[in-house]
Amino acid sequence: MITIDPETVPDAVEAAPAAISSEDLHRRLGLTDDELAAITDRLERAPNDLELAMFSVMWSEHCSYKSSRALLRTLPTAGEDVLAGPGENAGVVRIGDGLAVAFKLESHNHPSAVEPFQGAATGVGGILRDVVAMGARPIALLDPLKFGWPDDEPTRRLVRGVVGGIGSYGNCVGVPTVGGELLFDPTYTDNPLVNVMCVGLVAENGLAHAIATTPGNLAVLFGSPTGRDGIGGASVLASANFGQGSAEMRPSVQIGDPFAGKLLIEASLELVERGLVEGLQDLGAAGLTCAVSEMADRGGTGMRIELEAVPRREPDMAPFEVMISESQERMLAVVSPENVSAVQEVCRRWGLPSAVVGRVTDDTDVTVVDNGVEIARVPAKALASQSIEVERIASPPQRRRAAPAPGEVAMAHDGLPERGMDPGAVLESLIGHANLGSRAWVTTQYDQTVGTDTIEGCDHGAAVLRIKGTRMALVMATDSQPSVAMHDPALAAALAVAECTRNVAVTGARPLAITNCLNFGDPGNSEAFWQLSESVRGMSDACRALGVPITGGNVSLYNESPLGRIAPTAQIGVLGLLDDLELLMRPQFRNEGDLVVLLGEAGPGMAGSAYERLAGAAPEDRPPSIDLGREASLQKLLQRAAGDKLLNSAQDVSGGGLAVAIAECAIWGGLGADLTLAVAMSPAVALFGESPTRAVVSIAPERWNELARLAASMRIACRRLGTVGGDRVHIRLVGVGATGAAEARGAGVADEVDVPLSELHKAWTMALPRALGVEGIA
Amino acid sequence: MKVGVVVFPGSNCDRDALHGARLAGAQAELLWHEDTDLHGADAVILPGGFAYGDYLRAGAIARFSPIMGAVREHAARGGLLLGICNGFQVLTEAGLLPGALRRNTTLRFEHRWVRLAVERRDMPFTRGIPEGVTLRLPIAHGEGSYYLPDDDLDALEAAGQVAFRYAAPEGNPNGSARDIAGVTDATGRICGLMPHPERAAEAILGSDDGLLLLRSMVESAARVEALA
Amino acid sequence: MNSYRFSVAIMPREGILDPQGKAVEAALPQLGASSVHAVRVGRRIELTVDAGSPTEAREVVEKLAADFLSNPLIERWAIEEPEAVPA
Amino acid sequence: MNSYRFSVAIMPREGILDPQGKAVEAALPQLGASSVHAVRVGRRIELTVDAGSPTEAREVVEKLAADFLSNPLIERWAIEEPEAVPA
Ligand SMILES: Nc1ncnc2c1ncn2[C@@H]1O[C@H](COP(=O)(O)OP(=O)(O)O)[C@@H](O)[C@H]1O
Ligand SMILES: [Mg+2]
Repeated sequence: MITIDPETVPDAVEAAPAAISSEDLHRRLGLTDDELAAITDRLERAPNDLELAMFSVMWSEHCSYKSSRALLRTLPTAGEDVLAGPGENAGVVRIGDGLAVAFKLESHNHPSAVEPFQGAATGVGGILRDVVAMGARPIALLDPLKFGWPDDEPTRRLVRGVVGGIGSYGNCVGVPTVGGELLFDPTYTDNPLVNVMCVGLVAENGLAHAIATTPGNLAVLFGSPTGRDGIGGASVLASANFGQGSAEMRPSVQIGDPFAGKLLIEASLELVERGLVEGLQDLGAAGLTCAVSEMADRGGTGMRIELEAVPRREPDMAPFEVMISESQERMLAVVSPENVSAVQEVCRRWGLPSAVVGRVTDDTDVTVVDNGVEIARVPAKALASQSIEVERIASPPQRRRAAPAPGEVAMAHDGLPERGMDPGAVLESLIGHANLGSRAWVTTQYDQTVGTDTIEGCDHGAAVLRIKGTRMALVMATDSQPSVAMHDPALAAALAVAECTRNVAVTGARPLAITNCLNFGDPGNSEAFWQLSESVRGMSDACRALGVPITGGNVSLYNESPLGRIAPTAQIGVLGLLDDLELLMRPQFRNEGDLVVLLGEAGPGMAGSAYERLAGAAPEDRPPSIDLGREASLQKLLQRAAGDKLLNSAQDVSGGGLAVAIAECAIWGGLGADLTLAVAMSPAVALFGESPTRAVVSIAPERWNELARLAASMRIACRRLGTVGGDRVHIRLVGVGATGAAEARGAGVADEVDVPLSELHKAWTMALPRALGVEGIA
Repeated sequence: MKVGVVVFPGSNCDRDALHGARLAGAQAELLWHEDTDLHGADAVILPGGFAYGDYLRAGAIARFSPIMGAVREHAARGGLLLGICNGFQVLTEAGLLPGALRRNTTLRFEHRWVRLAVERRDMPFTRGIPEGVTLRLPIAHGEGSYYLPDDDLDALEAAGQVAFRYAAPEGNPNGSARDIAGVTDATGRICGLMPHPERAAEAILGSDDGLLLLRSMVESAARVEALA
Repeated sequence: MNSYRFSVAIMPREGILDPQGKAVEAALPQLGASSVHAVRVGRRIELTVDAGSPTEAREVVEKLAADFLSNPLIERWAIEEPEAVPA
Repeated sequence: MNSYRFSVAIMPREGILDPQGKAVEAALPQLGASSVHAVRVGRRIELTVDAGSPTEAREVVEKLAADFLSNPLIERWAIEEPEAVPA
């Protein structure tokens, strides 16, 4: 399929035959016959080539959300503190003291698959500009990344390239990268996921909007000159116009220019602060066409573009190239005539070219004029809010349960003692697993402290940034559950929302709002679309139950490679607020002799867990389920306990289960623990199960009654496990599932975990370097 | 006592340096790179960042910027001049400090917390740092590997111009010659270092060791002002 | 078996943005070198090949330049005369 | 007034450790190119000068190469024949 959606076929250039016949031009531009009909219908005439090009980019999945818009309408987006929700460049929530936070997740998956370094770098640039377009100063980046297993050179190349690209851009513009995710799973081979979340700070009354309301105002394009970047499949037009071979001259790989990006951020923020602009919009996908039509459409106005006024990087650019170019580091401002000189002076001071390229009109059309000749006229809404929608069919997969092989114990949610494993050895291999070990090899390549606000950066749970001049701190986290999604996308999306908000809650903070990035396969495939719609359902249910609105996000479809479709990936990003930084709760053990307490209780279901990946799946097993009501209570409990200064540390139970959570508290705190764990079902479930709604906290012994009472009042199980101290992690297993099973087995396998802290620390530190085949980063 | 923080278009630690200087008790103000005077600053900081993109060579372009004329005069008058990270790179490119900062031998951008041994405590920038105290500061750079030919290094050490060295436990993060993290000119009034004192000026940020250095600078400058 | 010294020039493709060249060019006026323009910044790699013959050696370098040293998506490469190596 | 195209080669000085060159060399065996050694990685800058004569133009480039494009402490530079520009 030829499409000019850069998210689907970034290098479709090669795929495009040179000569084309005009009657199927639309198909070569990725438009269906129905879509052409719909265009003709909206125009009340047939489009010309330029208009067709504009429609083809605006009606691409990436810009029009034609397959997902109906689903996105079902999201819970209301909230009293929400100042801007889906539909804006980024969501914005009020945090008090006259301040607000703009934040959003965006994907750059396919460009990164083609050119990892530049793809990731331009992805960072793009999401930064979305936040800047709201008038907010970017203060943090988080980068959830997914790759195939890193045991082959191509995948390692992708990892190095993507990480290098993200660092190169974020480090240069001076926005700290304080969190994210790094997950390896075979389904991402050749189709890595590069999602980036940006968080920005803005005065409540200083918000900017991407809107053109006043006819007669002027459109000022500023930033890098326009070249033939990212024109991709639309080059069929070029080859049509310029003949054979010229398509080869249209590179679709975009190069990031972080220095220009930094200048653009400063200039844009100065323009907004000084009240010099009526509207501000970044140029992303579909370039000028998208910016112009969206701003006009939002304002119920029109926009007349004088093409020859657009500053160019290259000679002989065709009109369509100028209109759809995705050259990076550009913004469009709508400015009243008397402010134009001031605006251009700001741009000059920041060393940025700027030009008046158009005017807001009182018709509602986007008009393109080239040297006095009108060469395109399209209703703005036809390109933007009233672009086409496609109804997709969703059908669940036929689950063919493999019958247990003769003689095989098909016992659900178990594995450990029966497989004769030493739980200590399992813990070591889990904590040393590429998906669970230290991320230092990656995160030391990111500037985490620029801005002098980073309280917690990467590596220790949620990211925490203080806000200068206030007592407040922002707490941010990202999460996803692709391996559970392989079994149940709706459950996985709900689990991801729960875990992500829990990561915020354990610090004592209150989740304010959620952003997300929906990474899925070809929506034309009914199973892929089912995965998407199920994920949206699960995500919405969880957000409603936890009372957290969704304020923005992004959808990335066609994430497939010759090896197949990626695991359904609903990437979640949460913004939380801690009213008083003094009350910040951290995960690591603090004092010898503190009590270690487990809040919540383990449930069955090992499917999708890290342990399953290690020990193999039990055929009949399912993923753990979640009780969202109880999750909400646990999170309240954690906030209350932190607020009452009951706790000395708090860590949520997630990947690798309880044992890994405890090991992390110990490794990060440099203190061991001596614990006893009552096993209800099986040691595997108790130690390594990833059922949600649990946290490990440590408290001063004399606070036990208080905590127990508080937990009881919120109906959350609260059990003493033992005490902090020593240089080993020692977990004795007692109860039916443990000793019972062991006796039945009669084997000498220890029913206890007993590992020196130093060994755990080594395994944790070396996990990534080992997996990537690079030297260790101490 | 006033500290001026130079803002090149690609500076990204300018506001951090301003914040740090104020925490150290100074008045502080930003100085735009197109300006040609220092607005009466008693001490000048060239902050971290990527002055003019620094794609060619860190600091290579900045040394030609308009403000650098005033910075040179300030230095020539014996005014205090501190280059942090990119600021250090600019000072070496401008010939105001000896040596060059090459790509980290790890070939990676390195963000880590390091420990600095303070080689001399009788200089304006280190005066207030107690004996036996090492500084815990973050680094964040891709080109911080200090280089100078061996003979020149001997001379530099003999002249006592090595101000800071990377020390245990973390050690040398970027392959710098003789673990050098920061140097001064012959007078000790111009200082450059790769680590970021302004990012370690408050306990809640993980360390306030950087404040010792910034305070030393502010107090030394104040002293000069008093004499004048 | 002889040793042959080559140098490989790797430059950004035409039409591909070259931020380095752009930044250098923007600085030139400050240096009073405004008569200079169209700046492109690339890499130069010098290497020595042990081979039986110049052609054999050149083949090794060509393969290396195409498959490893350059990124064909955004860069072009050319092998240069050993003479061009700076002292 | 004519335009003259030049290319400037900037290489790490001999005797100075070149980590990039080392990294390339380290990768060569896996690429089956172990006959390659003594790799040095530098920069190549192409630019156009408007000047009255070739010599005049060359002087501009020499000054630029010496004062700006290279750092004499760690790098050497050489001006190359325009012919050497890759297609
Ligand atoms: N999964 C999602 N959940 C909520 N909002 C979404 C989602 N995907 C896209 N949106 C919203 O749709 C709008 C258009 O998204 P996008 O095209 O990515 O904006 P931009 O072009 O500014 O990056 C944005 O307001 C975005 O927040
Ligand atoms: Mg946008």
